[in-house]
Amino acid sequence: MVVRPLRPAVLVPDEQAWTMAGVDVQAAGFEAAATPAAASVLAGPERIPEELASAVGEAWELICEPRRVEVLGDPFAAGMPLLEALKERHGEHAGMDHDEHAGMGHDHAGMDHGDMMEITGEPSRDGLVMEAADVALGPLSPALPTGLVAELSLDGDVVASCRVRATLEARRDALAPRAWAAATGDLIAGERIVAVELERALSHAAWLRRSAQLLGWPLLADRAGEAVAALVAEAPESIAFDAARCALEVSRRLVESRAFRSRTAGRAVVDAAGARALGLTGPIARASGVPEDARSQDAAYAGLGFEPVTREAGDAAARAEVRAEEAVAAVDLAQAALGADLPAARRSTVEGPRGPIRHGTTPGAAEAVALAGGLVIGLEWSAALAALASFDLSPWSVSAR
Amino acid sequence: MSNWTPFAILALALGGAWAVACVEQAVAGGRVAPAHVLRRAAAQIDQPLAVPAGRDAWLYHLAPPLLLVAAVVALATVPWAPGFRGVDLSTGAILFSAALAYVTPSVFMAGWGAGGPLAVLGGFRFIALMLGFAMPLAMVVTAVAAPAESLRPAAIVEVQHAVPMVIVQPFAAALFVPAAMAVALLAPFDLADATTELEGGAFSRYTGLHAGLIALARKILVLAVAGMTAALFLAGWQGPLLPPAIWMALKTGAVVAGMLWAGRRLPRFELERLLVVAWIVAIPAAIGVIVLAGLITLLFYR
Amino acid sequence: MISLPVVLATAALLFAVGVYGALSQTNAIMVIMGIELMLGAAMLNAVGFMRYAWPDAASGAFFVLVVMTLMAVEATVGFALVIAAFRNRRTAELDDLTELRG
Amino acid sequence: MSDLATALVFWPSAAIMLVTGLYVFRTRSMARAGLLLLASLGIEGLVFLSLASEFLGVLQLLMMSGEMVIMVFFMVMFMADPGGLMGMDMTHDKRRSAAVAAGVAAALGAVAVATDWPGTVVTGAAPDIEQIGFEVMGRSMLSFLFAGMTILFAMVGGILLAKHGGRLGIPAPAGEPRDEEGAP
Repeated sequence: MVVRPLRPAVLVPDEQAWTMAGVDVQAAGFEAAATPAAASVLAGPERIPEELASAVGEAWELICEPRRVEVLGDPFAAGMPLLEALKERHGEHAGMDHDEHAGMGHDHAGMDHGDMMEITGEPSRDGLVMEAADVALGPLSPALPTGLVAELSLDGDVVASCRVRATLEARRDALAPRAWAAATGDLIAGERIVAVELERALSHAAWLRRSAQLLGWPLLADRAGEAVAALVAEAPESIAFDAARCALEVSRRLVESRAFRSRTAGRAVVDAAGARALGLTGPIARASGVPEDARSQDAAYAGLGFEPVTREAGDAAARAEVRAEEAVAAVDLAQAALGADLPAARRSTVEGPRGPIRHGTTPGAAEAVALAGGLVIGLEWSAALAALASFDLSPWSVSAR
Repeated sequence: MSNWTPFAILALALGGAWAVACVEQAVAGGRVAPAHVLRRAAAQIDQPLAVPAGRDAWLYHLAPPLLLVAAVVALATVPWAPGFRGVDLSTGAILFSAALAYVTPSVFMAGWGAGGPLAVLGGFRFIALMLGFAMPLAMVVTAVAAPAESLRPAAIVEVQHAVPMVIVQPFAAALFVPAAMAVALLAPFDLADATTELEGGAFSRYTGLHAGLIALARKILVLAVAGMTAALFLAGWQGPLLPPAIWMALKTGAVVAGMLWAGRRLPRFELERLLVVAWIVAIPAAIGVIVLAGLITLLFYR
Repeated sequence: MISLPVVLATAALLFAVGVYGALSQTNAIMVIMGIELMLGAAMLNAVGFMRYAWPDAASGAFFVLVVMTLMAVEATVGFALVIAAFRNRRTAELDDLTELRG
Repeated sequence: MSDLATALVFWPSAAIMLVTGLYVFRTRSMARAGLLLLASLGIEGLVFLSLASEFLGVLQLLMMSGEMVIMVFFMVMFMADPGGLMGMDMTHDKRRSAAVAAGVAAALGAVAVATDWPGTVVTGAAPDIEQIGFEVMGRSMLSFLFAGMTILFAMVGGILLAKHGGRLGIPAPAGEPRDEEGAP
């Protein structure tokens, strides 16, 4: 049976969100297309949040005939049905003329807007004043998690200013569904640890694969993909723990290799004082030397021999190393917790992949989104995107419940 | 250069591009679907042409044909077999460099014509990259021609009957292969059209026939570059047992597979570090290679 | 049949286009382009003579190579001047660069 | 190349060369101007090929593509409206320069056509690479050394001029530009 190679498709949401929802996009035969123009399929969920409706509609128009919609699953579990969003979008467009607007990248031709005439602004690194080009990476950009919008202005290829916004309203964090379920407390102690740890390993592996694709490193992307394939399984018993561990171990060695470090070391540095001041949590805080981890107070974890993973540098490389090491440790913890019978400790806060989950929200997530934009200024375009990805920002802005 | 040569070159270009596509699939995922390549190419060609959002429809529409012409001319100079030496010019090696030099304007035209800031950024990145790599590419070709005392590629192949040039001048090969991969927009150097990072970069706005032409031109470019590497450094069609054409096909296939494998193995280079290496290491080394070539020619080949 | 006067006339036309370009443009870089065209015309002359007047002497090629290096030199120094002017005056328009005061 | 082949290649490429050369200065978009110049001088390489100096033609094709791409690079960097959308007229007194150009063309054309050039009959083949090589390394070795040195001096001079802070390393005057009104 000839297995057909992957077809480029517009993925709504991005591959990481699909993985967390338990759907392996590559097994379904799709890969993320660079732009909607290069895709022929829109792989979407059954229901999409209203905030994404217009962007999905614009992307749908940019896909050329013969195009079709492929519904893979329902990660958002809320919002308006996808097919209805596309149809209604089509109807509303019947009247007005179709303006050529790349909704996907939103990047309008920034070079030729009004203030072209006088070249102002501060001189760039080599002392030459050039005009800035504005780039808006839209909610469906392959470089960012779906739902995250970044407005950057480029001076040549160096980022002059950057603002990041999370546009999706939090009902249920699609990027960590099992951690949310565990936080709301309908799992007993042993199962809760297995579910949360597998969730963390899967989230970090999927993040590693997206960062590897962003850095253009197919070797690391394949290893991380193997770890994801091993971890995506219905019942925790049927997971191939050793396959996942060895793939994650190889990924960790690659993350600590010189090639990866040379692209991420010293970029977007968050020092310990800054992390504490802003109240950052999760891997971002632990990478800058703040050893704060909700699992360290939990007696069950102490029984399994857990100690938090921390780094001092606080740069993109440190964050990647923390996540890679945590992923390997999570697989060991999950395998240990599966066997052992744990004391039924009282329910303490759950440590999700991006930080502790207290009464429905991850404190520090919104501050990380606000902080990330500012730290990327002065970096070259590809370094800026890699540094932005190192924060593993969640596109879910937490609405006051 | 019989009057059948042009048709042979065109047939070789189309067949070779299809073969390179299959090798790419094999190196990427191990799942080779030769028929699928043709079906997807056909589906791609009958998509409607996109209207360029940029400022310059002329450049936008001229870029794919220019890239295709540059690739085919580069392929035409490669000597494949004693009977079929491509365009057998006495300045074939320089014509090869000249053809590759026209890839840069076509990528810039594609980026500038497309209009979005990321496409223009992709075009400029490629110009910066090529300015750094143009010197090693051109100088190494002349350095390899020194022992053969002729710029005719077939003569360069024949002078390697005793020992392939990669053993005589390893530095020249070490400079030529990265520069050749950069010109052919291959993986570790794909700064101009990084899919996730620049959203497709310079070629992101093309659909339909344009996209088909560009994909075809890039595959022919890979074939031409690999063929010339095999001809200049691996003694081309010369080999003990098999007929010459088979040897050349094997060597070219090996070079294509090697380049694509390196693309999967190495992360994409950062432009700033790459340019520092290109200007500070590659260009002086290229001059050194020419001096070395002169010495080797005087000592061993005269 | 192409003879020497035909080639020289073509070169003269190209030279005239270069003169028009160099005189009519306000931007320094466009003037440099005009000069490049003039030098191209000079090369065409040299090749014309090489083919028709002294076909066996290889010294004609020498002229063409020297003019080619001259083109590179002219472009290099021209751009350096434009960068220096742009760095101080933020403009490369020749009309604004008329004064020499610091 | 036979006469017919020479004519077949010469006339169209000469025509295209002149037309693209003229349009370099009539187009609004600067990127297009650079690439038109590339086309013009590149096709001049084809004219050289048609005049049977194969080495020079191919060399011209190679050299021009690199040079013009740098030209486009600089143009887009240094011109206020590289896209050519503002419709700015970047020219001055076109009429007079056109008149001067026409005068120059007429004068040179007259010289070209009027004088009777020696030996218009083509004898042997044009000198191939080997002869040019020996010529460059033999009789004209000295001149080529000077040409090489000139390029070296131009490179060093160019870098010094373009360096931040100019030749003597003095930082640019206080950074803010002095435009026409002289207001800081």
